[in-house]
Amino acid sequence: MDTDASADQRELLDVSRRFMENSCPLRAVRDGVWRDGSFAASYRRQGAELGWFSMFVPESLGGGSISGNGALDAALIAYHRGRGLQPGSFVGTNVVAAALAAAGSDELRAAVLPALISGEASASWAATSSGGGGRVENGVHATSRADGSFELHGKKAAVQDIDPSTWLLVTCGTADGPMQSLVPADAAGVSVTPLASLDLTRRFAEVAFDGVHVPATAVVGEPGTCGALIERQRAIACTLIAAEMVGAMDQDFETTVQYAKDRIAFGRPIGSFQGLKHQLADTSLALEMSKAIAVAAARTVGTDGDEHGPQAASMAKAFVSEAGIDLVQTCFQVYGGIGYTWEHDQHLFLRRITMDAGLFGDGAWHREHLCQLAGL
Amino acid sequence: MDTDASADQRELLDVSRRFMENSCPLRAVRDGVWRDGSFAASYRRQGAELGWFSMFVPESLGGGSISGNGALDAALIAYHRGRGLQPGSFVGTNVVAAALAAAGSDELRAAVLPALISGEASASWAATSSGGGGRVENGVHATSRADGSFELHGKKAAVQDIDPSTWLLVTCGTADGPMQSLVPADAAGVSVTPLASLDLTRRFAEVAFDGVHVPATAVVGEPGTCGALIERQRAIACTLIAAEMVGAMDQDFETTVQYAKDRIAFGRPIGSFQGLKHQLADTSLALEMSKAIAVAAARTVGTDGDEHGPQAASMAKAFVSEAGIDLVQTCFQVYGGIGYTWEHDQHLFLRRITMDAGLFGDGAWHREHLCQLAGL
Amino acid sequence: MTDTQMDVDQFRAEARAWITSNLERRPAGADAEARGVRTDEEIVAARALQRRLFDAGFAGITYPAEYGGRGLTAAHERAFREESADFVMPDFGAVGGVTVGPIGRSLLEHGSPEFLQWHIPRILSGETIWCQFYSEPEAGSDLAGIRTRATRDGDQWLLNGSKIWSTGAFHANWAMCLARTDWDAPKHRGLTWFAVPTNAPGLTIRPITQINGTAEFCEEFLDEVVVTDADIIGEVNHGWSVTQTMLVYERGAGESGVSLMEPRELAPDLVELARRGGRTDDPAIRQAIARAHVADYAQFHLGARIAARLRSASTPDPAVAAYSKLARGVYTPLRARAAIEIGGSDALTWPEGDDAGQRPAIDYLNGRIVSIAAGSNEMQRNGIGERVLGLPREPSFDSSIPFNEVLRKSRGWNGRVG
Amino acid sequence: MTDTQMDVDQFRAEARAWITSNLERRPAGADAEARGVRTDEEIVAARALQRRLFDAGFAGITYPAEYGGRGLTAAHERAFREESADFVMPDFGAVGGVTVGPIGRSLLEHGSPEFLQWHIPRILSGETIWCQFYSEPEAGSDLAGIRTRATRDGDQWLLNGSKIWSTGAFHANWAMCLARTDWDAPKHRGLTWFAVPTNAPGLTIRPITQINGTAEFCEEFLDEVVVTDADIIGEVNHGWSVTQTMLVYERGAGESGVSLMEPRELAPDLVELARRGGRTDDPAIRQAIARAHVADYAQFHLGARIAARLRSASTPDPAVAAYSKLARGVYTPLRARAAIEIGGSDALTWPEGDDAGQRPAIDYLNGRIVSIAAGSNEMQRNGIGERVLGLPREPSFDSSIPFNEVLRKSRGWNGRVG
Repeated sequence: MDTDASADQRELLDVSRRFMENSCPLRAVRDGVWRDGSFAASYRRQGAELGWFSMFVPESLGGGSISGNGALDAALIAYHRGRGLQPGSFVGTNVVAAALAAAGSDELRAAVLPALISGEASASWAATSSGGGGRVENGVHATSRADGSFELHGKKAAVQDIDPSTWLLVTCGTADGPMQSLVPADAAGVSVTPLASLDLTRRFAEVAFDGVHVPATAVVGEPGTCGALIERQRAIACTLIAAEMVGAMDQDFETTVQYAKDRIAFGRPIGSFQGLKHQLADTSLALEMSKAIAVAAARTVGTDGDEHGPQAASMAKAFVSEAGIDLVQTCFQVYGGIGYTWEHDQHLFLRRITMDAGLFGDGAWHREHLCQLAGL
Repeated sequence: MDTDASADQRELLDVSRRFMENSCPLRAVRDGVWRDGSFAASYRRQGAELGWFSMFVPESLGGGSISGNGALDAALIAYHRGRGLQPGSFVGTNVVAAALAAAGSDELRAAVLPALISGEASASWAATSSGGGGRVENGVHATSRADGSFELHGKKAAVQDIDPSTWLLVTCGTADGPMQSLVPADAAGVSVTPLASLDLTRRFAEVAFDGVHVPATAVVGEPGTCGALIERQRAIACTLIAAEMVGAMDQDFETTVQYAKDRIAFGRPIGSFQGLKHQLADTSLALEMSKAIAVAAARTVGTDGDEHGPQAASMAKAFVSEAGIDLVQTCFQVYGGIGYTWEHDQHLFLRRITMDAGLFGDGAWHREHLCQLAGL
Repeated sequence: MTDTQMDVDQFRAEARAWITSNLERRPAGADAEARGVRTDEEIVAARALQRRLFDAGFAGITYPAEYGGRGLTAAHERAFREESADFVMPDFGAVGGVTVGPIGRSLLEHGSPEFLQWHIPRILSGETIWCQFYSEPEAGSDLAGIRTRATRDGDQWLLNGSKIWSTGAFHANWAMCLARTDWDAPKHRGLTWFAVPTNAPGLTIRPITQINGTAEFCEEFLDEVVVTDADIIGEVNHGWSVTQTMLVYERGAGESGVSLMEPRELAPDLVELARRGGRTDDPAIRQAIARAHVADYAQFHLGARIAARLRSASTPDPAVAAYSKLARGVYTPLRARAAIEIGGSDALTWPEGDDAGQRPAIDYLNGRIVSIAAGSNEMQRNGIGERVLGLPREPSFDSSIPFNEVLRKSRGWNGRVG
Repeated sequence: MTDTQMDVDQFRAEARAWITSNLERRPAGADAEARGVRTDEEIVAARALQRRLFDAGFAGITYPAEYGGRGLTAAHERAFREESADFVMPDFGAVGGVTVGPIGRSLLEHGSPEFLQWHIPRILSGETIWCQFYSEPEAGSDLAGIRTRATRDGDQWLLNGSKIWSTGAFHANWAMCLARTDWDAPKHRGLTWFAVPTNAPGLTIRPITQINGTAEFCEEFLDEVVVTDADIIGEVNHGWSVTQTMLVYERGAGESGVSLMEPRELAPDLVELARRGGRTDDPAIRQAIARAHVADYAQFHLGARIAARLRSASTPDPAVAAYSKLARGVYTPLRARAAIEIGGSDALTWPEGDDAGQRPAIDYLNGRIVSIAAGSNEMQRNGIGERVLGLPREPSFDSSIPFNEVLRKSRGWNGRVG
């Protein structure tokens, strides 16, 4: 997607790209170096220095972006993160930073935003409940107390990349509709159980909330009035995930096309057979459309005053989620047996892209959501 | 599907096949000879002589089938009807005959069944309402009178092949749930408005019921207790439509494959290009699966005591409806420009198969229905 | 100041003055149809109107002045179009676009000065309409597989063969006809273009009824049709380079099908269809509507992205335009199919004469045109595979042997090579 | 009465008597796994048990008596299987099926009497397990593109090359190895099969870790491995006919993946998955469940139909079996993908060590095996296209020229032929 970048953005991207290639090449991703806490912290701080976590925060709160369209800048970085299957809570931290900037109390902003922007701490959006789907308030319920504080009960599934220093933005249900609050991962009553996952490049956990106390200042979106905020968070998350997916798809597809040129069978490179050539051409079309729709979503989400962001993001997530799984399946078919071996990188892409397709609503969920957004 | 026929069945089929080829070859179908009332009546009576309308009626009521499995016999004939895009109310008459045999009053059976079986009269199931789908009671509402008779109000859409002599089995809603009654097409208060349709090989009409009086003896399934009967009718209709579709698909596909062998481009027959060859192979797989599932549905629906009939028929309709449209689209693509000309027969198949796919519930409707039948 | 440097604003003022005092305003809500057939009466009216434009100097604004055009730039042309947008303009239907687009441009690039002096003014004044005699029953996707033959007969040529898919040939006065002049050369190297008057003895033009019941195209039979050296466009046996010019302008025209506005409203036509059948609550219908809308949106942005890529590249690769064509070829039939499913029985049947009611059915029948015409989906996939992705070539059996031999060999095809 | 005519009922009684007094009953609910890897301990136990069957005359029931089998019919074999269904039987995993299936049958058909006298009793008694050295890193779908070379060295042969996808080779004592013995012959005509002991000097066997984390297959490196004429199976340079035999039995085995019972219950595994996530009310999930179930049902009946067609035809066409293979190759990955979508986050993540929880993910990772192995989807499509539908052949560039030349030419591929 670099062709969609301006000269300024390209410079930023080049630095970020070199950083990823040097500090966490695919070999290191595969070896799981990112599971090491000190590596993760250092990687996050270096990313932060490159502006990875400031793009959804206004300059008045210490943030800022190169182009003025933070979502587009972030999507371009996400694309390169996807190419390299980069670890860490990039999407989550940016979503939470955006939410805090938009709706956090002054105390909360002061306490948390600088740490997120500088990479001292990370954040994750605890949105998914068992079974998944995009109804982000499910799974956890909040009851209010007389002093304006809340108590959380319930469980969230598949929460990404939790460290002890991680801030969890918990979206939950109340009698008056959804609300949100920011909770430290090591708060009393929070228990984090690591999960195994299809994806081998990131960590996921189940998080249980057993009477977790939330002071009024930790509320990020009051009960029943935070619908637009949640919609905004979802738009950011879906846009960045779509961009990460497109990066991973692009990388996987490039190596697959190269394989189709090199691999000989029946006295010809297999890519000379129309059977494969047409599959690859169709996949290439879907990939180009994925790039186009991901950039369109990022532009829209990052344009102040443009109210089409949630729709654009849902369209990108719906399209790219299906195109992504189609793509990894086609690449698998082109690789044949070699793609079934652990040593080959293809399965890392297969796993990551399939996982991303299911996060924050799959294609079917977002299509229904689009109908609802349109008032149908 | 002749490979699925027994020797006895094959004999019956051969006679029916010759009758269709002689009396209504594709050229005559295209010319619309079947729109002529006297042709239609004569064609129907000759089909009746070949046993076309007796197969869902027990011998005790004047019916009977060759193999003892009336649904299978009928499906084999339906297959050949589909190959030749044969006109007339084959599906409708058989569905109505089955319903009468199962749930008609003695008076009604005596008055109507012999005429249906002999081909003197035809019948059609007025099931579809505007928008279609499989909820067959929609569109018309019945109110009961003190004397046990009913009055019908409302409209049915896309009712097939109505002649003045046609009996309409009207499925409608009441306060106590669905009910059905048999109404002559020329009854007072019934108005039939011919519709244009995508299909050029059959007639469809909108039928309005404006206070149509239905005596108690004309009821075929009492309010609220005829769910199983309706399910059975739907199973028969879907099975026979699926079989007709498979016939049309088989015929269209055969000529398309032949074209791919004969047509030369780039110095080769186009069927030698993998791009087309693989499309045709995939289509051929779907066609073979369609044959298999259509025969399985017919066997099941026609086996006394087998309660899986509705499921089998819904599965056949769901699968064949989608495979059918896929197939005609692929054939269109193989034919290229020539398939876009009125003179070429391809569009007759395209139209008929697409129409059939939408009758009595499309793929999505039947998949949801399957979940409901399974108690999900 | 020469005409070609004439200031666009000045030209615009001149055009506006002439337009407002000479042309009728278009009735509100009457959109000009971009494609399709016109009646004979409409063609007569269009000719008369075109003549008035020509006489006033507003026909062929970008055509050379020496041939009756105005010799101005695309910017001037655009200014004129903007100024005339609300007025009744000459409308020949699809054949008009073909005449001044691919045909006119190819003639200008490859015709002799004498040829152009005679023909171009007649085109610009609306006196002559042109069509293409290009595709053949046996040569569709295989554009160079032409079998119509032109044989030398003294100082004349005799044309024999048949053509098909000629847009609006029944309205045309002249045709640009591709024929094989050397059967011993490889397929691309023995072709020649001729100008043929449509009233030539031996030429039969017959409309083709399409599956939607209309007739936009024709087929032709050429039986000893006589033409001369003066009718040759380009050089003998070098017709393929003329074809290349023509295809560039055809593909350019093809792109116009893409919508110009970002589609933000949820597929309004499909929503309306669902509403009519009372099916907006059906989850499967909702999925189908949203799926079509997402595809519309992705296609729009694909088009914008590709246009930007073509503009910005130092060496633009026209092969990437195949993406737009393939996208339309893949998604158009899917969308038409979705409409049929969303409409249910309302899309499959409709009251006789209800034009709006039959729209989904007509779209469905037309849905595959774009998958087949002007380069089928399969051709686009080959193009993307080989020229964009750089995959190894398909084996080619007909590009370097005499065309005669190609025909003979293809009949005995057995696939054995090595 | 000879053994071969021995009455099935009598044999069944004899078998039952021996089984009930000699074998252990299988614990309730313990299904024998049809595929997969066994531990070394399980293999040792299986060998011991196989030895007891062999000594009692119940190993190789359809194998010739002269080589230690029983020389009876398939009906006897079936009777024995039915009687022993509830008992613990020797279980070597997948490699056991390969040994007595495709390998044993190919040996019987192509091995010399001396060869068979030595090898078959050892196979039947469980003393030797065999594997195939067949596929190569550079020869997968292109089964005849073998590059492992066997070169004459006095009265021996030297094998050099590498093999891959050998099922359970780490448990095998012998391998049936395909090598090229004539590089100047066309690809199918210079191949020879050798029996190779897996402990031969120069042979390295290494398990392949699959993307699901297990290791069912191996790769091998042959570095000057010595074999003799006595190890040749079939004839030198006629290995392809042995291969044909082997493929028939492999495909037969492949069919066993199809369920034997008509699937009447709505995809129970997918319903359970939806229940677990509380998503049974989601219309899209319901569509996905029903779609998978319909495909299961159609596949079952396709299989039944094809089996009937193969049985009833006077000249059975094995090419139609490609339909079953292609159906599995197409629908298995789709079903695995549907399960992932139905399960949502519950299918993408699971508690560490939760075998049931990770089932959808494992199925998803394994979903394409059947689309690739034992003839990829593309190979099946070619087969259906050419051998069932009778479409014209693909051009073949490697079937009649020396294999040496194929390799050279393929590197310089440019697609130019005619």
